[in-house]
Amino acid sequence: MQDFLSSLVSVAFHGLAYGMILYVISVGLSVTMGLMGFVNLAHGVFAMAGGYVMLSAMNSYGVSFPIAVATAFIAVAVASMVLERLLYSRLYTAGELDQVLFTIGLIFMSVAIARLVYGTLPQPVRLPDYLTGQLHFLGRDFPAYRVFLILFSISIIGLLWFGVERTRWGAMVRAAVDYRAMAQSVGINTSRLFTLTFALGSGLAALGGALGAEIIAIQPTYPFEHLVFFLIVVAVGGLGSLRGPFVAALLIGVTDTACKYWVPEFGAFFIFSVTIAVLLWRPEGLFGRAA
Amino acid sequence: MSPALETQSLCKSFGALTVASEINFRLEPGARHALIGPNGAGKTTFVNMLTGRIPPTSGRILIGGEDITALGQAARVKRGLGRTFQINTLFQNVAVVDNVAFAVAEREGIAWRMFRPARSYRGVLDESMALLDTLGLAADARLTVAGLPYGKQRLVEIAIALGLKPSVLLLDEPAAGVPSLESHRILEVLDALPKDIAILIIEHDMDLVFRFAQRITVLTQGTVLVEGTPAEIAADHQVREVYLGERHA
Amino acid sequence: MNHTGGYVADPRIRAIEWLPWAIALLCYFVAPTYLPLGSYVLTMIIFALSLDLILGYGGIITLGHSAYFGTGAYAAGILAARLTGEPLIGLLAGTLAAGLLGLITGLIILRTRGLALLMLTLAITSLCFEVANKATSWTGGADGLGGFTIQPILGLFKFDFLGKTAYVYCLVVLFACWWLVRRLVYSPFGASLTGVRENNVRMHAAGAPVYRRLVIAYTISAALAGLAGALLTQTTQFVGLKVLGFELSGELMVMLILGGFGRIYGAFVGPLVFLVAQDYLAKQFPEYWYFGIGAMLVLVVMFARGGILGIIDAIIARLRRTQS
Amino acid sequence: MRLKTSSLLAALALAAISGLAAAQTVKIGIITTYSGPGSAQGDQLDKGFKLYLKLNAGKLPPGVKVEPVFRDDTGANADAAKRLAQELIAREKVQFLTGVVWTPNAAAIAPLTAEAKVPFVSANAAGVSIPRISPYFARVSFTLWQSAYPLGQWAAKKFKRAYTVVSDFSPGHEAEEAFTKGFKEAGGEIVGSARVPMTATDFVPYMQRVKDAKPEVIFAFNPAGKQATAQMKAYADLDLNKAGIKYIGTGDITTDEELQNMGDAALGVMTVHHYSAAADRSANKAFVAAYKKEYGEKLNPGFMVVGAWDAMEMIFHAIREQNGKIDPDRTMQLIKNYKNPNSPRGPIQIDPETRDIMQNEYLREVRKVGGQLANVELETLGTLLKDPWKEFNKPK
Repeated sequence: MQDFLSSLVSVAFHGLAYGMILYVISVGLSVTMGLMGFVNLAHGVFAMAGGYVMLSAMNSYGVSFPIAVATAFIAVAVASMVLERLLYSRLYTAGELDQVLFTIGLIFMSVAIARLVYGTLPQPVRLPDYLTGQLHFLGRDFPAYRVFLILFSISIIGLLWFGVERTRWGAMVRAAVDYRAMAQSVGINTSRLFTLTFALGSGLAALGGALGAEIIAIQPTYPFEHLVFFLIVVAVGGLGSLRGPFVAALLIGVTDTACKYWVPEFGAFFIFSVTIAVLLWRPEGLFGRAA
Repeated sequence: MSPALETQSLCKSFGALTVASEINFRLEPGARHALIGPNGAGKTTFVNMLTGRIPPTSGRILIGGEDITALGQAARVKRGLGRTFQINTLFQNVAVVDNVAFAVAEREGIAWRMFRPARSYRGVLDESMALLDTLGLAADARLTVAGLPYGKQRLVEIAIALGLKPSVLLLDEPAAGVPSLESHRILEVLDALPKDIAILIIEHDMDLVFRFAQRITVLTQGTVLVEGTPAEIAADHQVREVYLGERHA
Repeated sequence: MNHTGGYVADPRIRAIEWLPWAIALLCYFVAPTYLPLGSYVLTMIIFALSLDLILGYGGIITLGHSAYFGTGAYAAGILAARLTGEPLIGLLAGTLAAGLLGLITGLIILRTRGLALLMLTLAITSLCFEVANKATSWTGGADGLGGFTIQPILGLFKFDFLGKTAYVYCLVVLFACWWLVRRLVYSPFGASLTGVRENNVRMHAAGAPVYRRLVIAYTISAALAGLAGALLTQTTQFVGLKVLGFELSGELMVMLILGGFGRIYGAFVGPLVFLVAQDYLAKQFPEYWYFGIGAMLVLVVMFARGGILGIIDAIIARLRRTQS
Repeated sequence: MRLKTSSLLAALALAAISGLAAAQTVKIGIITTYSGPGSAQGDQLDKGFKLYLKLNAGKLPPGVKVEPVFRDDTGANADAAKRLAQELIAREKVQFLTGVVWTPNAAAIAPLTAEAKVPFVSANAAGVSIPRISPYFARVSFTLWQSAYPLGQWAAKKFKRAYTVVSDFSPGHEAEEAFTKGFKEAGGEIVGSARVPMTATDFVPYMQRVKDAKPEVIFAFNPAGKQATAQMKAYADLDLNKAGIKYIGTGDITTDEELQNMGDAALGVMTVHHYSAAADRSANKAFVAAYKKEYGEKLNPGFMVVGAWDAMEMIFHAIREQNGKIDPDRTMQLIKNYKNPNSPRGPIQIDPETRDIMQNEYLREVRKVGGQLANVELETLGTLLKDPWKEFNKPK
């Protein structure tokens, strides 16, 4: 019994860390899909880019870990703004199929570019000393970096929720998600709002990619390999919501970890079964608005 | 003779919000009936309940005396309920005649057939062409809907509904969005509709309503305020207050 | 160039529709060393045709069509490994197995639309993938299923290692599929599918049992996909897990949209251009051909919506205008 | 006019004959992985082939040239690999096939080589039973039994309780089976085993499970590359070393090209394998130096680079012996009797019975040498070892 409780704590902890990373990466996708109705399959590209920027900053330029993470966020957010203005914005009115095709094209191109610049091997992650080692509490050892991941993600999420619930920008986003036409008619500059929101969503993905590089290795095929999980988080959570993907990410993180721990032979069955069950029960996702 | 369409104590609420309460409504065979009411009166909800797009919270809907409350959209159509949409809901990239033929084929029950070419079902095509001819659309039959002016697209809406040979026809703002120059065409068409079809028209254009309808029902806040002949409604003091008054004030 | 079906469309086969078959036959004689690639292209055309039926005509966006392709592939492979290597029975088994799965999953997923449907198709494919990955005694797991032999077709035509028999076999099967799909598209059923794609709401209002009709279309499409999968199994005499991967679904969708969907021949042009470009680029720039394919997709979306056949249509329309 | 034509034809024919005599070109079809998730491994093979071809063009008889034809199989994608092999044989008329990272791909190609009589040298694909599919197949790489079985026997002398964690595909299963057999035969006990899906990214839950089972040692196998790194990191993250659990495996889990990326997590990990870039044999030193000169000081060649290098060396040997006029059966004779006392990995030869590789297996430990992580060879566990599986499973 003691053993069981103790392993329960471990599973919850590791699941939480994994779920947090999934959430930070995917939340931007939920907002852009909800706000702009844009099916952006290339979202993982931004996460990968964040990882590469952070790792190059650290490995090639000797930049310290916190500054490298901040650089990843800013660089990718700015780059995504350019991309949004030049390419994405032209496709807001296009059909879903065109958007899918376009973003798959972007993934292909980014995979090739990443390979050209960084080669095929996963990039090494060297954490600063103060984030390595174990922390001991609740009668178990916990890796310090994962504790940091959880705490840091919680503060990011807190900031994000505060931003959406309490600021003028957040009010505009919420209004635009609910009633796009109305938001336009009351004079919200939706084009600028879209650009900023897109940049923030991509920046968050970059942050998640960078922080999660230790768990989800950064290598050129990243945007393809993990796409399914990002999409599942968004679809199970519900479009245009902040809380939905959070619950979904934790659900997936914890169940995936639990499955690996107790029934490793059942691999990834569980995640997909949960996804199917949730979507049949609530097609619009756990916290999505009914269509 | 039972009414063509009837509702008994029809109610609908979304959570705490009640959008239809205790609507009792009768549409006699061959009637020309108008449903009016200010924005948000619950007209659209009422139509959606009639057609089966949303289920009522309580109450019954009957077509020709038969309870259809539990039936799906397709089954209601089979029992003679046709409708048009307030905003054009057409097969945009398809030929005008096919828009009508799709409906005719559904009515005839041949839309399941998988082997013989659709064109070999001459009856469907001939009927669709004849229908378009009566609406003055014969010349446009082979164009795609997307290429037609809006006024003509409104007529296609009506043509599709007629292709179902309905006994009850719901016209949801048939003249909405049509430039005034073309709106007389709509009226001509409405006047020429077969007399045996019971028609319920939901409309904002009061000129049209008073020219076309023999009876008028006024809906406010999800309930029937009053029902009567156009003359009675025009004279009704309540209606003037909540509806016409508001409009002309 | 359009094959939209409907009650006025002329269903007779136009002269230009013989062109693909003439080219395919010509390839057999002119480019005998390209036949393995050719067989693969022909197989993918069948697969793309099956997707066109539900995506192009029915308007269902799916990232899970490989579930049916893979089921067909494994059904044919397992049959050959355990019971008989008779190719026509294998094709039938693949078709039926995939059709059955299509019917069951169609009943479930077609209750939803949009993102939920997309994700359900994705999840179902991934689930099938995991099942095949785990059932190693039947499927060989990640190592794939091989080591079976396919008997000569009708007892007469042996599969040779240069792929000549396989090519002709694929061509004949494709021809049959094309004929069937074309019949279907021009039939009242095909017309009603177009109606569902163009306007779901109106189709309901016209009294069409939309859900049931989509389930039927989905089942037919899944069966066709299974047929294509079985064909791949037989011509390569191997089944790898990749046939169930969602990447294959994505690639297929890309091919179809690239060619132009909802017009039958988009399913011919797309796989041909995509796979030949991939083959060519992969030889010239094995490390970076992905970039070329990606750039091609982005350009198509930016400048040529409607795919390659869409561009051709636009060019023809412009030529006609300048003439008149 | 007629005279002109016929003399022209004669001249052309003459030119063609003399051209043939002057330049005998041998085409070698090389199938590896350039795109997709497996491109890191494919890249290793590619580097090995290209390095050998660049440095050894002069080692051919005069007038004989080699033309490599590279193809991308996009990963563990057997039908694509088979198609490429068909094309290489039919269109390019290659006289050798080599490369191939993945076992399923090699298994799909092998039957073709039997039919078309094209010698096929596996530079990596290690599936233990592939040589039995085709008499034209030979392997210079390795089998997992070669490393995991002796490792099991060695480990049982030091540890009593082992937990196996392997990737869930046939090389993983083979490694698990071989280690378990070796370990049990020598008196050890397996307390648990896990097979990790190929798609897994986070290995911490598996390692947590191992930690809670409290074995003395973990036997790990992952395909070389990111999975190996991720699993090792998870081991380090949970500090299993401090919990008294040792980490051992086949050389796939500490490949030389990837080792620097693993960081200090890898320190102290013990493996058995046939090749280490840190080995101090002179042939290896020259090889590593040439590799660094070509691809950069920071990079180390992994065992796949050596696999490709030795495959090409063997093919060159067959070409030299036949003076560029390749006969498939003669080639297979030469390959079956092939011996190379001076490969970077030490002496190697082909077992004429099984057409599989015979080589030394070394016990190594990851240590820091000159500030860099290295697989330091401690002892030789077997000399010119045959594949144990084929010894246990002799065809009747």
